[in-house]
Amino acid sequence: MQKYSGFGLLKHALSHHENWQRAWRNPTPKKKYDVIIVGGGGHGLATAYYLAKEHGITNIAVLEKGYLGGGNTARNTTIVRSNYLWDESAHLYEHAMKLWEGLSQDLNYNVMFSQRGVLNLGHTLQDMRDIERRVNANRLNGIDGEVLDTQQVQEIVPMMDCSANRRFPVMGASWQPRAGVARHDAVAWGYARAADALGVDLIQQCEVIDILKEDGAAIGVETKQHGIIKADRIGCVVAGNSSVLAKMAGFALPLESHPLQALVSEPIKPILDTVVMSNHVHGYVSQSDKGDLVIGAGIDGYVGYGQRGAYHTIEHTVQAIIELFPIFSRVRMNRQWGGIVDTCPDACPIISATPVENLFFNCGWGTGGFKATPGSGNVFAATLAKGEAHELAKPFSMFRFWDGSLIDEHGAAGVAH
Amino acid sequence: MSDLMTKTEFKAPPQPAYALMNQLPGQGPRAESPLYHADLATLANKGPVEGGVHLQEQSLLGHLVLRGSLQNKSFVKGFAQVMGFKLPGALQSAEAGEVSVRWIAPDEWMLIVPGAEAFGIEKKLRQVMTGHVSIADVSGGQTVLVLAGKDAINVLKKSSAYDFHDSNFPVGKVVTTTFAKTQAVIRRIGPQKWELVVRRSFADYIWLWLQDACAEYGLIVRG
Amino acid sequence: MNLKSMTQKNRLQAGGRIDRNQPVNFEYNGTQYQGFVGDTLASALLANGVDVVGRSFKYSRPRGIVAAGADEPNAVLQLGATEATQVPNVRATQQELFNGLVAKSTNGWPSTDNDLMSYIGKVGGRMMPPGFYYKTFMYPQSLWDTYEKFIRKAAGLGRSPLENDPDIYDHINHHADVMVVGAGPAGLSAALVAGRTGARVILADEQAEFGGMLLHSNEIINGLPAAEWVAGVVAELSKMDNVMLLPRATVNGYHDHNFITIHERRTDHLADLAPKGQVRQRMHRVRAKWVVLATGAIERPLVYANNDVPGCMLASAISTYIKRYSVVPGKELVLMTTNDRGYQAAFDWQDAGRKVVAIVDTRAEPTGACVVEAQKRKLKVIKGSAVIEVKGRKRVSGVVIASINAVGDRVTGNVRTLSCDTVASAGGWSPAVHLSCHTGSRPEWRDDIQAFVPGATVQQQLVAGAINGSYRLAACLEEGGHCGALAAANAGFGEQSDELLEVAIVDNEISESASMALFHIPHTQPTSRAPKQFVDYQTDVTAAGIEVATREGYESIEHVKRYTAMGFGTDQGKLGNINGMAIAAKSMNKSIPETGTTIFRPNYTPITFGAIAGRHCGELFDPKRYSAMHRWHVQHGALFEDVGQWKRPWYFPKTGESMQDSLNRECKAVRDSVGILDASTLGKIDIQGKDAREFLGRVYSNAWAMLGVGKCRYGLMCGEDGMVFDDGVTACLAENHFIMTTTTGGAARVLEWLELYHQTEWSELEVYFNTVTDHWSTLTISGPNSRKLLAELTNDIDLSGDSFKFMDWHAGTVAGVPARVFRISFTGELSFEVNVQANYGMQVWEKVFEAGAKYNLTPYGTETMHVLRAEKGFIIAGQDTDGSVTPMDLGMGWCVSNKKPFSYIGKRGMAREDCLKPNRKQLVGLKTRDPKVVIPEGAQAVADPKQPIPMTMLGHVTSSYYSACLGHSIAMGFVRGGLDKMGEAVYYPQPDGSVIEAEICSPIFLDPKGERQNV
Amino acid sequence: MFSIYCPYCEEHREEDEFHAKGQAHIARPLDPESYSDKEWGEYLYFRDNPRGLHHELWVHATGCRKFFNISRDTLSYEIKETYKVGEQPHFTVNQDK
Repeated sequence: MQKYSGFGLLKHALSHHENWQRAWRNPTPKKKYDVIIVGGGGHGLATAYYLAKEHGITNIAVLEKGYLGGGNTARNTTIVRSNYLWDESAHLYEHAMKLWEGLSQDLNYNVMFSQRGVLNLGHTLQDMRDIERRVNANRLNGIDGEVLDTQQVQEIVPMMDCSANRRFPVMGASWQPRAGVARHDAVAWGYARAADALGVDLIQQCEVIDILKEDGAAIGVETKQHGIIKADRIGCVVAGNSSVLAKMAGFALPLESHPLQALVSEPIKPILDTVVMSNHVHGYVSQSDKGDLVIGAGIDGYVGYGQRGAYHTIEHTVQAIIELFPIFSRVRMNRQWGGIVDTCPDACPIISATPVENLFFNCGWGTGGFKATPGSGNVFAATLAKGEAHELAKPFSMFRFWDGSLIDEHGAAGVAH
Repeated sequence: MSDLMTKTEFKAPPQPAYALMNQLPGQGPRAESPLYHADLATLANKGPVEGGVHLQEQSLLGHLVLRGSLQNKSFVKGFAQVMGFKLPGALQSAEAGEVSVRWIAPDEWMLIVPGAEAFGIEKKLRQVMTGHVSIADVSGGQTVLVLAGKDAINVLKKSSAYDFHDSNFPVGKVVTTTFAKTQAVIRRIGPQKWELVVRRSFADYIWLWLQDACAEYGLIVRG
Repeated sequence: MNLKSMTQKNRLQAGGRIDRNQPVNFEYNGTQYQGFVGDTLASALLANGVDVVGRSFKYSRPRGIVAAGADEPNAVLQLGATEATQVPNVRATQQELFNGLVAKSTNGWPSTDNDLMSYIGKVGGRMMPPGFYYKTFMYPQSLWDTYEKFIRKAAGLGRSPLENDPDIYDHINHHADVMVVGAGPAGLSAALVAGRTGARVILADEQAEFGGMLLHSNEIINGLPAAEWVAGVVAELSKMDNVMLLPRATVNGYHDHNFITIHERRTDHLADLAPKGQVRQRMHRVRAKWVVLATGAIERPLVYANNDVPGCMLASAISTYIKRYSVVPGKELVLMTTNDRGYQAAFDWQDAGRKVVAIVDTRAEPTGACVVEAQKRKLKVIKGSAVIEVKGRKRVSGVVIASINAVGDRVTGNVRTLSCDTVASAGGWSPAVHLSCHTGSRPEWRDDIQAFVPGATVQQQLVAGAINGSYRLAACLEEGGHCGALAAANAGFGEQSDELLEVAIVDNEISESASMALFHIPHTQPTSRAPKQFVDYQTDVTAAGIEVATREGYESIEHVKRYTAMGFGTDQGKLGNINGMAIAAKSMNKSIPETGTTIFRPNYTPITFGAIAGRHCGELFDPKRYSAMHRWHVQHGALFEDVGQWKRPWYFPKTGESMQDSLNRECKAVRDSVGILDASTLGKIDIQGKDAREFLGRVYSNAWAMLGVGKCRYGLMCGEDGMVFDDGVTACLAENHFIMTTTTGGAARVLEWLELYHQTEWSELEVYFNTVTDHWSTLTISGPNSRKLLAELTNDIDLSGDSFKFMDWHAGTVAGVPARVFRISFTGELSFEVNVQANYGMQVWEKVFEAGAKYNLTPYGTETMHVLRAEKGFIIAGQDTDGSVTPMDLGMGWCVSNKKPFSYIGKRGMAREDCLKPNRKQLVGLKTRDPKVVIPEGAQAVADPKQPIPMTMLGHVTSSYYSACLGHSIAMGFVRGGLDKMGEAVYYPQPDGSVIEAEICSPIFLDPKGERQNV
Repeated sequence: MFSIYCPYCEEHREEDEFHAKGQAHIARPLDPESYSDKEWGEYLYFRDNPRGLHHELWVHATGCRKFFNISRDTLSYEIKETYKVGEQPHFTVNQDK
């Protein structure tokens, strides 16, 4: 793999950038692999990378029906944090956080992980109780975080209206300094390039149309473009289409796929240096290195695969942003778009074996998938390699919905993005 | 939907099956409508006389919510017998003098009468109606606002996404719909006249909203 | 500020649609200039000979005005005379000029000091291929923060205001039979024909004047100059009551089920700040039966070396400036075109009396009227050639011309230079398909016109004119009329008669010859070595950059776009995207349709956040709900707590009191004498029907069959998963008549819950639910003296303990007002809940206070209520529950009846394996070792405070207070297996490192036998 | 923003009057006690979640407060029909694979 560096850049500049290598190959699929990963998004590519890097399994294909990182990886608001309430999720997301720190160097691809801190605002007494509860849990779990009062919040975000005369005044916030944002496309591309370098076949424009079984066990997939491809183990990481894949395998999942919208302003000079999230007025915003205000909207209430949501959802979000930042009223919204999020009844993911032997699913990340990308891929890789759930993945079995051992992150986790 | 039903049996109810209660005091105690604090009367005196929208609160009326089935003859006939007119069909209203009734849902109507008559009418209806019928007095929980004037329709269009155009919303039609960030029962009572029934706890919000929405046309408050 | 006023050296003496009698003064970068009414900021700048309007984002190259409309990538300026009225990134080509307008250029990269360029050395551009930041700034890891600071410094174009917006914005909703988007020839005729049928028509156009290209066209319609025909049509339309005309109104979004959003700028052409009382911008929310898209097409520039030097413009833009604004943006023009239409710019330039150096036609043998016309005009036409490079830095000084091969991918020799100051390029047209993409429809490529047109859609949508690839005026007019008639007919108006369709005849249309499919002009050097050939000006994406992207394997057009940032500017690639796709396709030896297009999202052009929010801001952001006694609470100094949308009194501080002082006082008043709480906000649901009791038994976890008339009972409501979600007291008013109370925040949810089960599962049960929350005012009079006090206000209710027992209710008169009085208690004291019709709530409340003075009647708020109930161990749903606890977890098994024949909601759920585990987190009381210490709510319990992190948490504190009455702190919280751990110690590690030790105890701290409430 | 025909009000209304309530036609088991944890879990949580035609339960929240069903394409968002609780859809897809 051609190493990226400032010096390398200079070298290529002198040769007019005519000699850059491909970031990844464009292989034709083999007839059989040790592991097939369905879904070439961030989670799927990370899974392939860690399988190859940490488990020595390199005979892997990642099958992507569109283009790499073209799903929610390319559509989210790039927030990374690990301040979840319950031990199970806190440990999983903190595992991811530790991998984020140093990911650029590990991949030799700058994913621009920027630890500018995340504020989860509280606007009611109950909000503040929940924040105290969550931050205390985080602290005892070894996750950085503190509870801030209104004054401290104002100091971190001078441009926010923290005055008492708002409809829902800011009463305080939880603050995770190590949290932040990353460049979403770069995460997918970085993992793709690194996985390719380890021998992983990345097959784009390859849509899985069936999952092949032999006496109850998965043995391969049928694809639209390349026919049948066999594998010893199959991992599905297809946020937004998990139920569709599961149906091919003959079972259902405790999921609903909903539209989640986001929007950006035109690029403006730096004015917001951290990530601000508010569950109560429901809006969250950060400013990208390009200068756009990146804003996440609420989730729409119905099943939708159209990557579009309702316009009034956008209105409510913008109203929330202006409630927090009245000075943004004259700034202009450039673009809006939507993703498809697989929501689980307990707002926690599924990283799990399935009723079909040798078939594993990693899904149900709802609105919170991007931040988990490295951790998700890492534990799913271990799960696929060993054929049984990684320690951190155990609580996230799909079978928890049978015995009732849910991990309810709804109430207290703040905005689950 | 489950077709089978399992129910506990319990002894036949002693009378009365429903709690009737005259909730109005005699003379003496002061009543405060939901917009009492806005003191519309004073505003009416000192406010502007020119403007595209007229607003009036018709306060302290009797509001009764009737629930029943059109298959229940005693309900349908009983209503006509007591009120002197028929229950209106979907999205329609009917009125006689100071008494009016609005279709709210296939099994729900909203009756508005002079405040003092509410209890009497409730009693009469109860007497003639048998079977599965509910009557709830909500007089304290709602108020009536009347919007009129050439720009009133624009105020409605700013506040609700419903189609208030003549071709879709003729005089007499009534809809329950989203209004700003709350809801209202809206009835057209004239070519340029609409009636809003709103909930007490939201009345102040709607009052603020209407003042704001009317600003560009000029708001005339009627006492 | 420089007051030197320049002359409008590029302004023609006559013609155009500007009003020379109305001069307009404005300021740009500190210099005063003059333009005329009718100018855009761009036309006025050009009239004044301003060449450079900005610097490019990445390479800091000087940039000038390229286009005349929404497609302008460079003239993106900061507007605003005051801090509060700043607007970032205004497109000068779309901003009408007004007196006192103040504009500044927003230089992007580099920012004035410490910019990245100087940081990584002067090689600059060379060092910044696409995605360069992914390839560097990684080592050492610790330095990334520093690197990023510099990157951020360079970010952004304009800036946000730092003061709050003084303007107002609003929304208005419409329903249309026919929504016509775009008022060019196609849109006008569509609206006219549809309007004549009587259908409700809305016609919206982003420009100040209707007419589109007809405003600067030489063509003759029905014997009239195009612009006069437009005036006639507009006049007829404005006479129709059924037609709404919206100029200065951009259709920015096309949403599902034909929902259209239109952004109308009502005052931006008048001043920074809207005239008093006027709305600056209005969003029109339109539900249309049928939509006619007549959004026209956008001309493509050609991609050639140094094509970003000021003076390089679109051919059609030059015609627009000359004919509409009477501005010639230069002296000597070289025109490069791939098609006949391009010639018009040269003709207009010549007619304006300026010199046309040459028309460079990339086609080897162009035929067609325009070529003949050019010869007639004695214009030099250089065929089979192209402008391969531009000379000059801050303004074009000349061009390099060379002959090219037939397919246009190679220079075939004889390179020569011509001097000129303006280069027009005409690369053909791209239909403005943006809106048609918003609902998920993919554009389709048409080889015959070398462009994408709207693809199949499920919307009720028609397309007419240039958006449909029909560029001829006659075709636009005809398609428009046809679509107008069809849309109206589909919506139920008129039928498509031909007489309707005879809109207009074009008298002088020019015949056209084939145009050449050319996007990227070759250079003598390979693309990677040639001077920069810009594809997307605003994001500094070059042809070489796109080749690098594909070379590196970023082959999907989405990858190319994201890797190079093509199309991510504020113009969203209106000029560049198609050229970019063509170049990407070429570099991969694919066709454009094979490469595919990216799909456009809203907005068509950027929309003010304030306009999207409308009036739902500040005071009106969310309704504030008030009880009938709210005025009294305000007058008596209450502080308020937001509970859902309600404003509830939190506590009533007296001057000089701390919060704890107030709570102590309020609590003691209730325990020692009597206090009063406004409980009106509790949800109240009137339940009638012979099966009401059965229904209650199914939705509550406890038994209801035996509840007698006149009695009240407390109940827990669970979901099917067995988790508690609401609670409250329900009273039996009569055999078939109950009133249910819910939590304040849960009222709406509970009512919907009851309706859900009634309508979808148990419709056979005869029961009706009606909300009466707002109808009743509820005054909770609580404390040992409550009976005495109430006795003074009623003479028809026997309050004696024997006849009015705990959990009874009685009807009677209180303070002269008919009331229902419930003897229930959330404080543990003797307590009466007085319910009166809300119109009398305030009256009764005041009377109670008159009578209460001698008992030191004390108003108390939610916080004191919370303390008092905690002393009794009563839960608050939502505070002591979080959707993951069963009644058993709450130690409330007494509130669950498993004898009920019907399997009530929650029964099966709470019997699942995990819910039966003995070691679940259970709600217990907590007594701190140090009675003065109050454990912070949310504190997490551990068994061993010395355990290293991560520690094993047992549960959290849900409610915690200092109890003045008990003289020590009290708390409730969850502890794993806590119900079996009475007397054991748990520890609460604090952020400051200290540890609070507490003993697990019963949550009932006060009067466990309930004697106080049973007197 | 959808335009939804309310089968009880008998006219189209804007989406902001309605709430989506999840998959339609999920009957509450008549004898929950006979259900295993697995079966109960499937009743509680497991859904079709199809990409394509879907039958959903909606409520006319700020209108007549009635629940009703919608057959809707979850990809194109086209509403094929709305029908009352207790009625069956006219539009269905054969559900095998």
